[in-house]
Amino acid sequence: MAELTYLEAISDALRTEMRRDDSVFCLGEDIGAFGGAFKVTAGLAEEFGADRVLDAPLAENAIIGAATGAAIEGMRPVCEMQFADFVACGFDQLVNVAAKLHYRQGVAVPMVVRLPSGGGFSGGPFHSQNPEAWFLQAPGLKVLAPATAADAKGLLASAIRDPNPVCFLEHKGLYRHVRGEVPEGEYTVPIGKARVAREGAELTVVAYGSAVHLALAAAEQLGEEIEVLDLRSLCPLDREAILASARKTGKVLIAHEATRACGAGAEVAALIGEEAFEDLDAPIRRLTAPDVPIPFSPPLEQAVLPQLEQMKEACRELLAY
Amino acid sequence: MAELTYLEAISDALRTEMRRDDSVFCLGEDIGAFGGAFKVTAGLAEEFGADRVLDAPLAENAIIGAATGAAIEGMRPVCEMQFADFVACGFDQLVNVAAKLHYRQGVAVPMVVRLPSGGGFSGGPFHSQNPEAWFLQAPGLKVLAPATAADAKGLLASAIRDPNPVCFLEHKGLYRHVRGEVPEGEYTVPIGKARVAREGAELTVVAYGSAVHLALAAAEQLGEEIEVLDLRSLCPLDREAILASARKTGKVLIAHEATRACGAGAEVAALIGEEAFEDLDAPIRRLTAPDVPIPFSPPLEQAVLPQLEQMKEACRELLAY
Amino acid sequence: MRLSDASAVGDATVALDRGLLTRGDRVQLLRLMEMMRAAEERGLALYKQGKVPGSFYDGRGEEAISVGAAFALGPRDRLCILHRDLGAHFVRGVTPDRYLANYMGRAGGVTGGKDGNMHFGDRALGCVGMVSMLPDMAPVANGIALAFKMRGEPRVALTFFGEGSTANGQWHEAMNFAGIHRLPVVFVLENNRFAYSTPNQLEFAVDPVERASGYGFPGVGVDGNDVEAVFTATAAAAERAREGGGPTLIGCETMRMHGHGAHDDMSYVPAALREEWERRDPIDGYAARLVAELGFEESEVSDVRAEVRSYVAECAERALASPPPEPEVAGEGVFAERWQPLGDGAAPWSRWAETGADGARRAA
Amino acid sequence: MRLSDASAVGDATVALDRGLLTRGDRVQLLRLMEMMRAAEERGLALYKQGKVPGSFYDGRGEEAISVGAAFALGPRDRLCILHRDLGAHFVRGVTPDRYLANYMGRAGGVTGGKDGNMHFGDRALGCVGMVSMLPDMAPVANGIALAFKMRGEPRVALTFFGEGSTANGQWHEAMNFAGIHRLPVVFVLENNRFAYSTPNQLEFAVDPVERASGYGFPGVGVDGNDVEAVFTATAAAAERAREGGGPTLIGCETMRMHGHGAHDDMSYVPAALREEWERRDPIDGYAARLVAELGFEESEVSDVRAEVRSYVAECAERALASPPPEPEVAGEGVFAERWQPLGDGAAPWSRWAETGADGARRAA
Ligand SMILES: Cc1ncc(C[n+]2csc(CCOP(=O)(O)OP(=O)(O)O)c2C)c(N)n1
Ligand SMILES: Cc1ncc(C[n+]2csc(CCOP(=O)(O)OP(=O)(O)O)c2C)c(N)n1
Ligand SMILES: [Mg+2]
Ligand SMILES: [Mg+2]
Repeated sequence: MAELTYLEAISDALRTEMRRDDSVFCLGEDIGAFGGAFKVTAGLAEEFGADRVLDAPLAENAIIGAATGAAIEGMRPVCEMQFADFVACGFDQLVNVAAKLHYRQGVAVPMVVRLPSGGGFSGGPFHSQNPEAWFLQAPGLKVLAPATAADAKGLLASAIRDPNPVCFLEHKGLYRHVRGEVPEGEYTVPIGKARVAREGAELTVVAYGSAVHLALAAAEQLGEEIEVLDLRSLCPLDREAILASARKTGKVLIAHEATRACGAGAEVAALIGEEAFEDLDAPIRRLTAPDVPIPFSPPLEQAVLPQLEQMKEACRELLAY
Repeated sequence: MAELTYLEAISDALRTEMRRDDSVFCLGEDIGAFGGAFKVTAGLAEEFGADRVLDAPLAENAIIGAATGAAIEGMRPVCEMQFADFVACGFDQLVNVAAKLHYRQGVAVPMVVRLPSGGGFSGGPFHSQNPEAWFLQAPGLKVLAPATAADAKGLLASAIRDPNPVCFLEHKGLYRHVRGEVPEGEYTVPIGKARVAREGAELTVVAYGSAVHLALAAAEQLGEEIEVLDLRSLCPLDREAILASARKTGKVLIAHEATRACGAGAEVAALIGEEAFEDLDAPIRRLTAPDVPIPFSPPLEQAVLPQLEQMKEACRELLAY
Repeated sequence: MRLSDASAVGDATVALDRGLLTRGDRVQLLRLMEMMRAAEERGLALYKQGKVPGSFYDGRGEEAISVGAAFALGPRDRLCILHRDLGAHFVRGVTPDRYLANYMGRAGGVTGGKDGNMHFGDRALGCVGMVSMLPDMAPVANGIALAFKMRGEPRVALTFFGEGSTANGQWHEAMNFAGIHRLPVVFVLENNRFAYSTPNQLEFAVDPVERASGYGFPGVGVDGNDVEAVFTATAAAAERAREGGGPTLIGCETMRMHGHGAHDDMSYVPAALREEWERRDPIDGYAARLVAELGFEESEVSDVRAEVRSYVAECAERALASPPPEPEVAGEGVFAERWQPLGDGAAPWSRWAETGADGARRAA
Repeated sequence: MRLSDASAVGDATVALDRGLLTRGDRVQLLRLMEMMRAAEERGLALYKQGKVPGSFYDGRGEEAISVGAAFALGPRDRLCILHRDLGAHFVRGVTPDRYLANYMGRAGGVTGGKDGNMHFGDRALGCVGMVSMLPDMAPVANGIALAFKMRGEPRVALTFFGEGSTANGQWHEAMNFAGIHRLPVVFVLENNRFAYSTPNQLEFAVDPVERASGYGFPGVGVDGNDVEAVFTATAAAAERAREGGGPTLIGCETMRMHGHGAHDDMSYVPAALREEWERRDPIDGYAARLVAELGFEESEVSDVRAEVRSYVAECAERALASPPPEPEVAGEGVFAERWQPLGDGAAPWSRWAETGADGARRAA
């Protein structure tokens, strides 16, 4: 075990998997000698050579398309979008080519698209987005969103080994602010299993990514019997874990940073409203960003992104319901 | 009033609005002399000239980007995606440029993107998609999905007059199979208002597009007190109408053809589970396509797209609950 | 002769050595083109009989391109074949019954009913099926070529695209990426005058084959209705790619002799244009040349053509006998359980037999 | 002199008439470049003081491009200004206080805090603010130009992009579309050697300015550090566009003299390269030329520069005095209530005053 930041844990996963398997390589803008916009790939080009940490031109469809082709041929590409927001520029290759190849043709596409996502640091409308729900409406993509350093490592390693295209959402706000014990060497976390981040009997907060930390802080500060379920994987979704917790507590708050309409939280709410209806003691609540672009200026951004006080308030309301 | 098909109603809206307002023009692949893949623009180039019914090269970002620029400058472009599926190729311009310009800069972008969507005719994985939920996760886009000929005309006219980018989902399965009385001449339907397509007191089916017709057929055949709410507009969503009907009947089935996870139905279910919880007498059910690409072969496609029997079954189950 | 530097742009038909082809190869070329023609005619007939759901697309008039290009590749090379390129599937070993069954959405089709029309590729034969979005297979072919290059394998990826698709941004991204990394990839551009109804002059201001030099590799113009010209240019480009010389864009001039799809009466095509290209039919033209210039008997040629036609007819029966897929299949296979390599394709060019079945070995 | 056909590709610096600029214009050019330099220096200082949230980007070393290009346009022309092009905003009439306030996320910034760094444009001054995705404004500029063309207005749209952005598919789509429709649009390519850390040789195999001919319009190479060269090339391109001659791609050779953003120490830039371009500083170079060749007094030049610096200092105070936006603003304006026209921008070039304020009228 070593104490690593979330960012270091991601780098560690890349390094470990690249050492383990020659076919793993990285592809993205400025990821080589420069080490990437966030320095996630720092040191990799030195260790593995510029050919395995490939600087790409500014062309996201070319990147995702090249990764798809290489994956088909047995490589294990890990692409980096410089910011998750730029995935809109490689969207077609992702949702139409990579996502559907196995279903249509039995051709496996073992690739990872790393997506530095999320806001909270005045990144503005183009450097703060959380695009995960787009992928959930594109069958054939796995979608992961770790909240802890250990999960960031273990899920990325699993993503690299998975034979499918995996969208890996790395929350930029967690990069250097979240740290934790991370197993050294090879380490994987199974894809599709949620994690009970905190046990409780009165209320479930279902969250992922940055919202997990808000939920934990709220639970801590309120000192109540709040269960926090960290989804970790949005596709596949751990339906059993969600329903089990919802049935146990009877009250559910779903929290994420992404905008509201048709977000992952809507799916979780719909699932619970359909499958755990009889066990519910309160309305299913969501705490999300409203349906607006993420503004730049701190007071505006704070007004949009879910805040701890709102989380506490929502918990209190549900507990009192 | 004239009896028109859904497709004719769309053509009629285009023609009427182009006659009314010189700044309205069409832009898309093969829409000029050829009249478009579905002949929606047939005759328009003859009447208005090739300059107002512009054949574009095969480049969706160029199309949507050009429409955005022209809209900023006071034109009212109506782009056609040859199939809705191709919007993935123009996605970035739509979600990052057009959608956010007014919020960020106060620049209005009055444009329409017409999206022939939906399946049921062996179009396969690339000619059958229903991409509406992507747009709902991209604040700044209005999203319309008419079910009837009159709405197709009236909503398209409203979309053209609206100062915002509007995604207009035209269900290909309705093009020639749905017909109805359509007011002649100028005719608009307000954006954001759902329509009670059938009144009933026992169960609400919330639907849009092709699913409205399934719901009506099911209600008819079952002969029960089923209310069918045709959403018409997915953004803005008519929350009041949804909640009023849910509260009235206490039982809700949400139906659409798009895939399930994070579809528009998830949002409606989440809304009801949050706001109408106390009035519910049954779980909130969804009838949607499962999370798979839409396959080509008729028996496979039928296994994936919602069918009348499933609609009836779901209604029966909820009525009996 | 080989095109060996980025400035080499010219008519490969003239420059390249026809001696690469044996008599047997020529029979194959004729046979495969005729097979494409016959299979597509049969497909169209089935469509008109209501046996093909959805729509129907063919590549009539363009048979020389897919056959000639694919014929130059070795078994371990990889292809992304487009919608006018049925001949390339036949070169790789797909049989007409599987093609027709695919169009009819039968279990015996290449995709087992999951996908339709030309959106298929047989992974066991080294092919990755196209998607509808054009020209999305170009970046994918780059990725395949990138894998070859990273592993130091002398293998080639090849993909096709229409001239209309070159207007799309992905075409540029793919050309630029291939040029920077000098990838072992061959791009075959089919300028068949139209993108659906849109004529060349609304697609681009300058012929895209001329753009290759702007990406740092040769753009070679050939007569796309001359199967040997396409073959020779592709063989040279593949050889160049295998030797580390990087990509080539082969621009094939041709004409789409049917509508975009069976629903399209192509009334937008001027009659004179159609007639001109009718006279330049690639199959009849090749058949005539085999007799006039290449020492074949009239009867040999007509026997080959007749034999293929009856083979295709048999195949059609097999396709019709194939059952529809089981509905359960619809829910299966969204995700892969494991990665498996693509298989190797047929490589009927006699040169491959001489050099051994391993297409990774050099052709010359 | 005017570049009048698609084959005209050359060095506009030499060919075009410098007589287009009066003494007063030259003072303006110097002043605006110095304003950009001073404002960005001030912005960087504020960033280092923690007053700028997020990150900070500037265009140091590239001042001649945005100033020279925007200076050639008339009030009713329209611009999409990029992240190295602050000078163009100043040409149009944005004042440094509004720029600095925007970076600080204040209510008085151009976007009122909604957007940050260089992602702004003042619609009242005929500008559409860039998005981060590059080069997405190129298709948008096409659309603006398309509107002009459809309405028969002799107006021009202009946008900038970096050489790295030319690798993106949207660049190609925009060039191709502009070429087909001969749109009245001017594309200003800033080749500052790097895209973030990525050097030219990993961005493309062939200089993108050479690709213009592949789209059917001229690509003109100019010294991007010579403000009059950029101005002259742009004036010619705009004139050509206004007359129906279609687009021009102006390739400006320059160098980004700061890191990509303030966090980037640009250690990837070879020292020699940096020093070479240090010597070619566009502002110092122009100041020296004004004195040496164009009849200015040393003191005149230094007075202009000093005056601008104190003006920028005042502006910084105003920016700092601007309050943060009210949180409620965050929820407003997702949708427009109505469309309103963009306003007209400042057009300081003396020629516009001569021809009247209506930029739609011809310049010459
Ligand atoms: C990205 C994209 N947009 C639109 C289409 C619809 N479409 C199908 S084929 C076609 C024309 C293609 O023309 P070309 O590339 O010249 O190929 P051809 O069919 O002529 O061989 C179009 C526009 C598509 N397939 N992909
Ligand atoms: C589509 C897209 N992908 C990635 C980025 C991230 N990014 C921001 S600036 C930049 C480099 C741009 O280089 P260039 O176009 O040469 O402009 P310069 O900054 O050098 O002026 C990159 C990769 C982006 N802005 N847009
Ligand atoms: Mg074509
Ligand atoms: Mg640059």
